[in-house]
Amino acid sequence: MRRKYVRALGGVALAAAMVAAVGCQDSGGDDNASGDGTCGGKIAIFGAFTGPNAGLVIPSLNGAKLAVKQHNAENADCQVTLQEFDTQGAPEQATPIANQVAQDQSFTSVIGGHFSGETKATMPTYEAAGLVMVSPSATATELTAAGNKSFHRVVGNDGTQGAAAAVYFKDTLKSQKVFVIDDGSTYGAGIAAELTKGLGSQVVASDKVQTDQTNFDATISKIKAAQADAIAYGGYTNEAAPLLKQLRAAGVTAKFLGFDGLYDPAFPQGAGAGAEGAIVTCPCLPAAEAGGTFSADFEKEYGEAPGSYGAEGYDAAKVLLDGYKDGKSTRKELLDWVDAYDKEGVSKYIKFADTGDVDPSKVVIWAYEIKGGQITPQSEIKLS
Amino acid sequence: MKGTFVDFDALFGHLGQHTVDGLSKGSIYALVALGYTLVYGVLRLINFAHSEVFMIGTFTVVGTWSVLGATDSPAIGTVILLLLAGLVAAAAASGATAVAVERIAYRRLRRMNAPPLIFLITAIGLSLVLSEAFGLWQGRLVKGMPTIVERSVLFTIGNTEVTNIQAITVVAALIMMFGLDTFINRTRYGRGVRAVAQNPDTAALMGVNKDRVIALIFLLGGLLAGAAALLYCLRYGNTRFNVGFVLGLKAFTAAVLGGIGNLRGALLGGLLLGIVEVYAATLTSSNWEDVAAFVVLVVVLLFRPTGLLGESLGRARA
Amino acid sequence: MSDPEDLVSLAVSEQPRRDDLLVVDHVTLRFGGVVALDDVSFEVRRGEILGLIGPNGAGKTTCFNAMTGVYRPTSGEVRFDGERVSGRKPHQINRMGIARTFQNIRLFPEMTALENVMVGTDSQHFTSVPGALFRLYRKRAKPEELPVVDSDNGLVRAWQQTRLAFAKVFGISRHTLEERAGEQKGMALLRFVGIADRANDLARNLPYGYQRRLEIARALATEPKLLCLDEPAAGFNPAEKEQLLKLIRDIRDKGYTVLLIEHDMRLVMGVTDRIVVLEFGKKIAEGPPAEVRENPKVIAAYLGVPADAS
Amino acid sequence: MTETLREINDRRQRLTAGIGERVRALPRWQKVLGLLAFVGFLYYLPYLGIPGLTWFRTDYIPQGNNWAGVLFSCAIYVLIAIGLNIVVGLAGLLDLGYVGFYAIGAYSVALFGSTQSPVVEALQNRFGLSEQWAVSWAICIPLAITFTMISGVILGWPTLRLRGDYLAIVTLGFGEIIRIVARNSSWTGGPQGIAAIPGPEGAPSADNTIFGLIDPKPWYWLALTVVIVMVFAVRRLEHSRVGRAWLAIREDEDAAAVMGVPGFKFKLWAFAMGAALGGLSGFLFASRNAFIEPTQFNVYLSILFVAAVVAGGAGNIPGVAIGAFLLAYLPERFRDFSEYRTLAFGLALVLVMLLRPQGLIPSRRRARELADRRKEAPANV
Repeated sequence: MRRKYVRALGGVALAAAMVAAVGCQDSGGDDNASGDGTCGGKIAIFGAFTGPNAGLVIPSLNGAKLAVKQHNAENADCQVTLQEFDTQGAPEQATPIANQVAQDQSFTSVIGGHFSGETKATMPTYEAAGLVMVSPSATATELTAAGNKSFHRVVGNDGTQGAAAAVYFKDTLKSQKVFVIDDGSTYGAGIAAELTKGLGSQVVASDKVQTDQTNFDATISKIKAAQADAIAYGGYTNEAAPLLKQLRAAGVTAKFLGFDGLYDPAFPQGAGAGAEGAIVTCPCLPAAEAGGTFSADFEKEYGEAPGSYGAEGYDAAKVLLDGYKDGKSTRKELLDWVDAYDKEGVSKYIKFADTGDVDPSKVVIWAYEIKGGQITPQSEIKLS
Repeated sequence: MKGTFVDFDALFGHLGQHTVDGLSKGSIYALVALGYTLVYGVLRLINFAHSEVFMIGTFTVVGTWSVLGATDSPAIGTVILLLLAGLVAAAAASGATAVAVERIAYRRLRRMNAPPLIFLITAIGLSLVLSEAFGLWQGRLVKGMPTIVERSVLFTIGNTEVTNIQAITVVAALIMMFGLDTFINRTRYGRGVRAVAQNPDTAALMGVNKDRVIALIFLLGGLLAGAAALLYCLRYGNTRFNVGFVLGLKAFTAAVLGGIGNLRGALLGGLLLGIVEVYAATLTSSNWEDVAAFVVLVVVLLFRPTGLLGESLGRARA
Repeated sequence: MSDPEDLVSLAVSEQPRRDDLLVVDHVTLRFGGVVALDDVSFEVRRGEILGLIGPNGAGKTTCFNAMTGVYRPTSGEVRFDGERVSGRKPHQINRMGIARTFQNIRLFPEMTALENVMVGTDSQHFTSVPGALFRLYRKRAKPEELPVVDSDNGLVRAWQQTRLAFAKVFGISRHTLEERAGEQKGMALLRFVGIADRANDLARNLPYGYQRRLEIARALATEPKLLCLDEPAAGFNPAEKEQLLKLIRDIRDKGYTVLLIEHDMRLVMGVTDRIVVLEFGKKIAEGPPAEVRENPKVIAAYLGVPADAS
Repeated sequence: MTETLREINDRRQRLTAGIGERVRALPRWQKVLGLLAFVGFLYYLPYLGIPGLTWFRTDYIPQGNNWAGVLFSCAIYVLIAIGLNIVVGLAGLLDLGYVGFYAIGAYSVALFGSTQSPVVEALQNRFGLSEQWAVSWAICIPLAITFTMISGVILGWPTLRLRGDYLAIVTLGFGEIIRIVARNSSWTGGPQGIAAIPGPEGAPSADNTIFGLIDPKPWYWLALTVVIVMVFAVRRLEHSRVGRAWLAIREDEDAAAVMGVPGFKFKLWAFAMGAALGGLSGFLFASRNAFIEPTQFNVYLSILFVAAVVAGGAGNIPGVAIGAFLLAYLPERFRDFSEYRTLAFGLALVLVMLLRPQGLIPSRRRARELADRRKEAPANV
């Protein structure tokens, strides 16, 4: 009886050792698509496709999917696969995904990250793997300040948007006393800081709210006490909508301006009548201005307007797809291709500066106004 | 921008206003806290799923109003109808959820005589299930709703404005609180509750149906959570699938602050917590209010280890 | 009693026998308006078995709690070996040398009988977290403490020899010595109270009589100068009571002083050297059993006849 | 339906109990050998290529995550669970703010080890050090452990006098406070977090040969090694005076005190040891990811940790390890159901608690306790 156990144990150990020796296979082993003349390849796209912030990211994913679908329909001999990797927006989930993509040589380019945190966490990995990243929506200023070679974004950064908002406050709204609020998130705090820098002494006071906060009495008293004539909010819909609703209910009539985090149909819906007249800035073109048939195609495909970063997602994919179409099929070739890219996109004219930002002169920031519960384009904010 | 971290002028310049704001914020905490305290007082367990009972109440209000076709600031008759319908629906939904939670999970565990930790984890699981189910069903973004009662200033004392909604919230919370207190202390059912709270086994020997009493406790907690949900909707006009988590946490903190298991403690704790949070948010910025709330909790517990008014539902008569 | 193999006996100190170990000095205890103890004075002498008796509600348990530091007297004081008892934490009182059992058994139900006793022996030990983790505090090993080399299997034998060599060079950690000592003493105590056959059973699975004995063993493991037994015979049948009497006497013979709180007069009369009788928080009698038995006040108290009737 | 489930469950339980008994009956050296084989298998796991078992790899599905990367997360969670088990399972203290220690460990290495951290920059300016200077990784280990132990004592000192449920809410508050402070203060990098956190080979860079940016396998092996060392350490504690004191406190604190167990001291030790393990796991987590931000340490995570520990089988190292492993592993393996992950987790938690309240792999003590309790409970409760 005992002997049997011994033998069984020994057998298991031996089997394990053999499998370890022989079966040393890693899933990333197949390196077929490396410059052997075939056209096409695999693109990885990562971001928060599920979880509480998915609403901001899904349009971008859909935009990219649309671009790939169109590409594959037009180029039967140059098929490109888009592989989604959901990170829920969490850096610790994005890191192993970056490992996975980096190790799997069949992936030759990356779209993402969608949030700044996950991007910051994975940039070094993608750079080490020589993979080009094209981000549709990671806007934190410092992402392009660290000298990373692989990171590019087809979206204006928080610095540009903050500066544009400052210009808007000065020139269009002619505000003297701006009250700046942020939600303490990477994005919200970052963009509020950029705005504060741009506005200087016009900022009369500020407050920081927190995620999932519902009661804004203290913030409202502060706004009243400061007698602000305009309010800027850096953050997302979940806090901005109740905040704005309570502000208006409390009789505060100061102009409300939010950033692209509020470029989201749920914002006017959540804030109700209070949202009327609120301004949302976004480094994204209005659907009507977007080049070609993009917004029509998008609506046909998904039954809704492109929403936040839909056009950027499309553009990010398009930059890469053009490369595949041109016969680029290795990571190196694609990185060089993106570095040299110079072409009109649907959201803006795309040409990357050395840092990976869109050439500042090509960035467009638009102000949108909430009218009748809809986000409607108001005017482009000219930076100079 | 002010250079200083702490802004005393902002607090003491409008102290009365902040107190009123805090009281109205705290009354919703207090109503939810009562649910925690009732269950804790009788069963000695933290009903973590109570926060979702509240969440379901808010969604019921939204649903009821949208079915009834509510719009912004309707006529006074419609307002009353909408409020009543919202209250009845939310209380029914919350109460039913609470009782269902008890029947599905807790009763079985009680039969097994499981230790408290098992109850807690089960409750956490239930809470996840309920809030995720709503997140999947209703989406994860804020859901707005029509403003039924337009805010207006009721009266002004000095520079303190008291609005109609604040008054409704506080008064409604006080009425319900004292109604519950009377129910527990003066009625036959209440006696049963107190008996079970003091000694379940003896109460069972004396012919009190323990299961009935416990179901009643959950029902009461659920009804109050439903009422709190209506007040919440009136005041904030928004809800979300995870609205219960933060509020539940605060309400539980309030219950502990006042002395968990003690009804009056829940009221006191809720109001105090609301005031502390508003003061702290005014003094610094809103993102420090949770820190202030928990620091106050720790300090109170250090000096009064069972909360401000002490625990035990059985001895709530004081 | 100087037998080195005897792990149960209390190491007898040089102090003279028959002196006062614990002194209850004019202790009064009030709860609100209720006087639970009224100017009670008596003493427990080293090496005796003192019985504390009285009818229900006489203040036995209150007195017991005042003596073991649970309550702080309103006035007067309790001294143990010349030091004040009240105001100390329970584990410090245990360190002073007072151990007790509970009227309603309070074992550690999910630990084995041996582990229960070892919690008691641990009170004499010093290993804490760093000691248990790193085992740096080492002592030169005595020959009998060294690891044994007894295996026939070559591999195992080599391992045992390595350990032996290691122990010879670096000594043995205090943790190991204490564990070993605790286990030996624990087993000795379990044998002494007669439940060694169930040493590895969970306490909750032991029969009632065993649980009572285990509580006594656990208390003895802390090497108390004074062992307080709170109604140890509750729920016992006459045969079991007889065994318990023998055990209590044995305990005394091993050098411990015993304070016995008991309801059952016969048990108390049979085993104690002296008896203190309480009624309504007052001491009404004190003396050897034979004397107390004849005391009219005691008879009255137990028979319910007013004492002042004479 | 639950009755049928319970029946199936009972049958399976009898079956597995039989296996358990047989394994326990094996001679010691065979058990040691089996254990060694198991440990070897754990080290081999990242290469898992045994036909049939490849199904378990998380990259078995196309959108799957890196297998070794997921294994690393699992190892970190297991380490957390082992630490939390000291506090919850052994000493019986309900700690809902454990993530606070995890965060402190992570921030220790981030604030002192990263050249981008405000603390390091302040030190550079203060002492005129070069821009490349930062505290080395190896020194950050004792730093992280010291900081977390100190914070455990600071939290425990005032609060451990409180009873169970009060302790739960106070610790929960502590976890929140740590996160809020990390987010709102400028010296912690604020909401932007801190990048360039070093690993054993220094700051993250493409030149690192072993603990590189691309291959997470060495990181998994490192974490696994730490886990194994810590399992041995905790077992040493468990089978010593300390472990007995913890159990005694869990069982009956007053009786333990009367038997000479200094309850407060040992509870504080439990907190400190638990905190140190939490800190160590936070430390590994931060080094591996090279980037942390405050949102990663929300209080929700601590509640999940406690749930994993209890559902796995509080008080028993294999139990809590399997609980933590599943907590990290299942959502990654079943990414297809990504939207339903949390819902499924909640359901699983409820089912485990209703059908198997002693946990997946209970400590033998606890299993018996619950079986007895069920017998004791009168039918009409």
